[in-house]
Amino acid sequence: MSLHQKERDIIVQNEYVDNFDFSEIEEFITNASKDLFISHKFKNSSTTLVQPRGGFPTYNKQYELYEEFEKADIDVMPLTIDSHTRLNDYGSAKKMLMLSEANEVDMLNGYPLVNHGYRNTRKMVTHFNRPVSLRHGTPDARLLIETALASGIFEIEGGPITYLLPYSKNFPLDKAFLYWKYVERVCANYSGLNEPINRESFGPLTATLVPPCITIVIQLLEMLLSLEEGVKSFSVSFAQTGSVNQDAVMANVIRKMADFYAKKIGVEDATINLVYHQWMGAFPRNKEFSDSLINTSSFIASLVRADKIIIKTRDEAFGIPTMQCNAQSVANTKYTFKVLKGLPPIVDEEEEAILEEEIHSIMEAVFNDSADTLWRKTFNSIKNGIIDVPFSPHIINHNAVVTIRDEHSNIRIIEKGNLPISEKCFAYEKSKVKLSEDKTTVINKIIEDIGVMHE
Amino acid sequence: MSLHQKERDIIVQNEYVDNFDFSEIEEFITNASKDLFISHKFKNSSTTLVQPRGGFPTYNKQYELYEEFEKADIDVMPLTIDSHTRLNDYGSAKKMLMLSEANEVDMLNGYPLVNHGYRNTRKMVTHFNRPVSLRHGTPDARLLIETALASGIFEIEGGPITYLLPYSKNFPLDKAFLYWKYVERVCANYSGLNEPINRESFGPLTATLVPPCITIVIQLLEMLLSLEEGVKSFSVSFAQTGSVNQDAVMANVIRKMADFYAKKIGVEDATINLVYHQWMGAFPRNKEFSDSLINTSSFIASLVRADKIIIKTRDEAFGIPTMQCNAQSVANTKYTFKVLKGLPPIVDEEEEAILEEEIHSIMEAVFNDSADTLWRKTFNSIKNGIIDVPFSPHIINHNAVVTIRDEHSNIRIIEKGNLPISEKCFAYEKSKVKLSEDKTTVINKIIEDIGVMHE
Amino acid sequence: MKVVTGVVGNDIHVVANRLIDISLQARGFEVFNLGVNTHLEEFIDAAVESDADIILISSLNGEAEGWCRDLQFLRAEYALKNVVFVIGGNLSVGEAKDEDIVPKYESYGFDLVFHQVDLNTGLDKLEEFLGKRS
Amino acid sequence: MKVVTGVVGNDIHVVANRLIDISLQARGFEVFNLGVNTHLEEFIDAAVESDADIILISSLNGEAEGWCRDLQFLRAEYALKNVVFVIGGNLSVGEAKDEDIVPKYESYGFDLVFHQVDLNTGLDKLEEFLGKRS
Ligand code: B12
Ligand code: B12
Repeated sequence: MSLHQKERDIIVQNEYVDNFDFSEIEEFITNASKDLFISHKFKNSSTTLVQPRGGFPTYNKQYELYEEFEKADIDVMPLTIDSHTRLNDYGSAKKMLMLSEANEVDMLNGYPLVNHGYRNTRKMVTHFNRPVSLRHGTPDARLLIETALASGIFEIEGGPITYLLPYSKNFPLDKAFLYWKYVERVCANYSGLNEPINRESFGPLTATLVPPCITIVIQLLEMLLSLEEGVKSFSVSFAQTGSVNQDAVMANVIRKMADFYAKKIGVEDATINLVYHQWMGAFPRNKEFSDSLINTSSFIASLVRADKIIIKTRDEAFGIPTMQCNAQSVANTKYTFKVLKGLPPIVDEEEEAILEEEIHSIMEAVFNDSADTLWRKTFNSIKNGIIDVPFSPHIINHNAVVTIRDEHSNIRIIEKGNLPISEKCFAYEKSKVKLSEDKTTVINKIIEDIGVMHE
Repeated sequence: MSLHQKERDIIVQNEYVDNFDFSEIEEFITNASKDLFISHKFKNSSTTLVQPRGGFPTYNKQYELYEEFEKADIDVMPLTIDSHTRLNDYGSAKKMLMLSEANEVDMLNGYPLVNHGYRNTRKMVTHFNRPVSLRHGTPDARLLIETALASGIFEIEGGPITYLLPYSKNFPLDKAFLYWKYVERVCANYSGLNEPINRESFGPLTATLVPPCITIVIQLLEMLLSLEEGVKSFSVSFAQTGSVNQDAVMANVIRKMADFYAKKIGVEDATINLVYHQWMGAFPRNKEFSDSLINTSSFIASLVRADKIIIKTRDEAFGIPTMQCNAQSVANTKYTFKVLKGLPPIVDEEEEAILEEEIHSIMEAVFNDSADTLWRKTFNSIKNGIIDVPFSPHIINHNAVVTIRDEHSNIRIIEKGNLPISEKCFAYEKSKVKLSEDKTTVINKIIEDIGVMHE
Repeated sequence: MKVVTGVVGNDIHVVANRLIDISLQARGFEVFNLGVNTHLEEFIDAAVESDADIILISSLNGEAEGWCRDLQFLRAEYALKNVVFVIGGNLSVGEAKDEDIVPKYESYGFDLVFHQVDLNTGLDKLEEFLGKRS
Repeated sequence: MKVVTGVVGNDIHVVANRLIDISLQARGFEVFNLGVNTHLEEFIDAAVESDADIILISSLNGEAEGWCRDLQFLRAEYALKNVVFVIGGNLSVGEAKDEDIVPKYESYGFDLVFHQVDLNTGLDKLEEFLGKRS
């Protein structure tokens, strides 16, 4: 038995899981409808696909949600997982699921997929026959992903960095790399059976003042780690920055860089897609304004010609949205895409050159780390602050990079910590903001910048 | 007594008008608060000013509307005039006003300013102390404008072409030119007393498939006719075309051309502002989608850096909006402007060059007309189809130009009628659309293009 | 069959009027299009002169109610018993409901009332109505 | 005064937590920030160990209700009579009203409950409460 098989046998056995029948699962995937594969949909569509977020504790409520989404002619169905499952706390998830079922009150902020199991979930997924995207935030997602793929969910979001640094405090980063290596391999293996499984990285990270170069470096590294294992369809992503121009710059640069680095490791046959997240930071508490903000994000997604957009709702500041509200958001976004025509290309050569140089510098530093594999190089780079994510709750994160917004709301680096960017680039970043020496002024500016979309 | 004074004496005397006290009016304007002048506000503000539409029959309801707008922190108050007054039918307006007052049902689609008189209206205008913009659509607006200026309304929309070709069937165009000449002169005269009175042209015209070159030529001609009479603050305008790129091209070109032609007639000391109209054509009947459409328009106004935007509401397809709905639209637009930062410049050199050439060709043909004055040259040019507005209801309009949308929703000329544009430009326009020889296909495409923003 | 059509009152919204002209012709009607800004008396005059079967009025800007109240008197005066009176478009100032609008205009003397009804749906119903009558 | 603060349960929303840390310090409190992903027992442990006056809990992701039901038992077990228990953030899954949320959490044993209340408003009320008590 291969090591992989051994690992698999351990993972799929615990008190919360039904028996896995792997030969039946292979057969299911081999014969599954092409419509379940987002990789297939990307290939055959020219507009930006629309995907909301959404996960309810009980099977029935999730089913109803999908019915609403279907009416709004959604492109990609979401399956958002609850935060207990995300931390592998299936016991708490089970308890809260039971409470939710008994009381008709939602006691979970997502769908506890492991507790529901793949046999049930697959019924729902195949019934609606649209691509489903798994959204979680789990460092050790091995069991979750086995369950998802067996259910007919053929897009898996996340990665060892993007689902760890924003989503966990203590979970060991090296373990996360290994657990995700497992996930990549499972996805790669199943990709040979039918259309490829699509992997997607989570570019928004903490959604709070993350500078473009860090976002893109992390996107590239997760892409490379995935391609290395044989994945053939991958989506890089980022979230609305707050500056239209910075969004356009990021989109242009991330496309170029993804291409460049995929080639660099010798992969030429993988499809790379671009996903744009509507504003992921703190929302206004006025629902009308939230609608405006959401529409503004959709406009930018069109401008940057994203392959997919992940949307928010007018309820964002308040709590998990109602189904109707969520479906309405889908319909509004689809309408905006329909009427938005004649989009001009946007190019800012100077900004793009600076950003590219920053990315190359950081990537070079990662590649130059003395460790033997890319994941170990990346691990070391995070540990010593070559990669540093503002507002990460994780203990390993360096927390030395400080960013604020310039007058056009571009996110700029004002303290570079251990980021290996050139003096020239750093000087450019700093030249854009009027720096104050006074620490409380800077803190107040940061607080203001966090609430930049508030009314 | 000057001819002008004689004309004035005749105008302000009819059975529906109170006595005008001109020396009191001069004194009022001389001492009026700067905050009433939009020309002053333009000078001192860097964002796009927000102005809705809005006119109710009764004084009280108009007052309440202003109260709502004030809460939404509006920049420019509208005063939209009813359609009877627009056609100088003060009798019908009076009858409907009385019915509206008696029954608390609105029997007019705007505020009958002449019937209310300047003494009353001034109380309201000065109470709110914000710039008011007069929106009407009246070919003979002499009495209306005298009343407006005396009321403290210091922005006057319209012009002999833009308020005639879309707004009237039979009204004689030559008379319209003369009546507007009067209006320009009154505005110019009062402009010396305090801040300048701002005149604004109505770029949307019929809001239905008007090609950019015709819109801009008409904007330029009305601007020139106004500057000739001594007006010092003028706004050119256009409405969302349906293609973002065409909007950007129009904005860039209209700015350059306004500058060029003002200089050409020797005026260098006038301020020219750019006004953008949110989508003016047929609206969707889904109010959520209307919100999205409106927000999309606001985004474009920011992109093209308009000095002012004139907004619509989610009720557009249904009828005159409620006050609350209208105020909400103001608040939403202001929110969008607030959060929309980092706007990239958009330049499309090829499209701009073609459009400029078309404009210069038409302007040249107008200037080359053998008549003695610019207004007579313009009159002749409209009469013989050198200027031709699609979907104008006016009998003088040539109705030979046919336009449809290309695949990016740019409006393109497919039949040029008597438009004096070069073969090269016309070939460019036609090259953008796959032309069908079949007439019913073209008609069906036009019907579809009219409903381009429908769900 | 002969139709007199136009947009009533001081209303100058011409786009629907152009489409109505095209659509009626496509359905085989003989059309006298008076265009926009047409007063009620002009419709009646044209119908009498051309011996029309149908008067099809559009109103978009909210004015119709003001004008069409006089229809009953005119109808009586000119004895236009066999002419079918149709009105459509946006038949009130501000947003209004069908339940309120349709009976009101029927009481003014219209045979068919289409408030915010799509053109083709309305013309289908008109042909149905004409079919039933003959 | 000593405050133990943190974000309860499996919740990792850290932004408010960072701001709370800064704001409490600015107001002169001695702060023990346990950060995100802190279980109820850890709050109690830290309060006992540091002899804290206040436990100030944040919850953003909707989990709080699940965890805080056990507070009464813990409070009884550890005899933390004089410790002020404060909770704030977004205290339900989905949208909820103050009238429903506040009494519920008070019944769990919280002295002050701030559902969707701005941080500074909440901290002002906390200081007011402390002032009245002493
Ligand atoms: C374009 C437009 C204009 C253009 C018109 C250019 C022109 N000459 O045609 C301009 C900018 C000049 C204009 C001016 C004004 N307008 Co205007 N305009 C519109 C707008 C945006 C689209 C109209 C349009 O062309 N639609 C496309 C055509 C194809 O559709 P349609 O007209 O709705 O017609 C369809 C149906 O109604 C139906 N139909 C029509 N007639 C009939 C008859 C029958 C028998 C049947 C079965 C069906 C039918 O068939 C058509 C196809 O489906 C509408 C709002 C909207 N609908 O989105 C406002 C609107 C009609 N305008 C309005 C108003 C009030 C005015 C003004 C008075 C200014 C003001 N106060 O805002 C002036 C009018 C001056 C005057 N004297 O009438 C109001 C009317 C309000 C009301 N009823 O309560 C509207 C609804 C906007 C609003 N919400 O305030 N307007
Ligand atoms: C940024 C964000 C994230 C980032 C967090 C990065 C990080 N590590 O911090 C990411 C993208 C990773 C994320 C993940 C998730 N999130 Co989140 N997230 C947000 C978002 C958009 C902004 C939060 C924020 O930073 N606000 C800025 C800070 C300054 O404001 P604040 O947190 O609201 O705190 C203020 C007040 O609440 C108050 N306050 C807070 N605590 C206390 C305590 C006291 C005593 C007082 C007086 C005041 C107070 O003070 C602060 C300043 O005014 C909110 C929605 C929103 N509010 O717009 C959702 C939101 C909080 N997230 C939510 C959810 C559900 C999740 C997920 C479970 C994923 C999912 N199912 O969608 C995961 C969580 C995983 C987990 N284990 O917890 C939900 C919670 C739903 C609910 N309560 O019903 C929200 C409301 C979004 C939504 N509508 O669905 N999220």
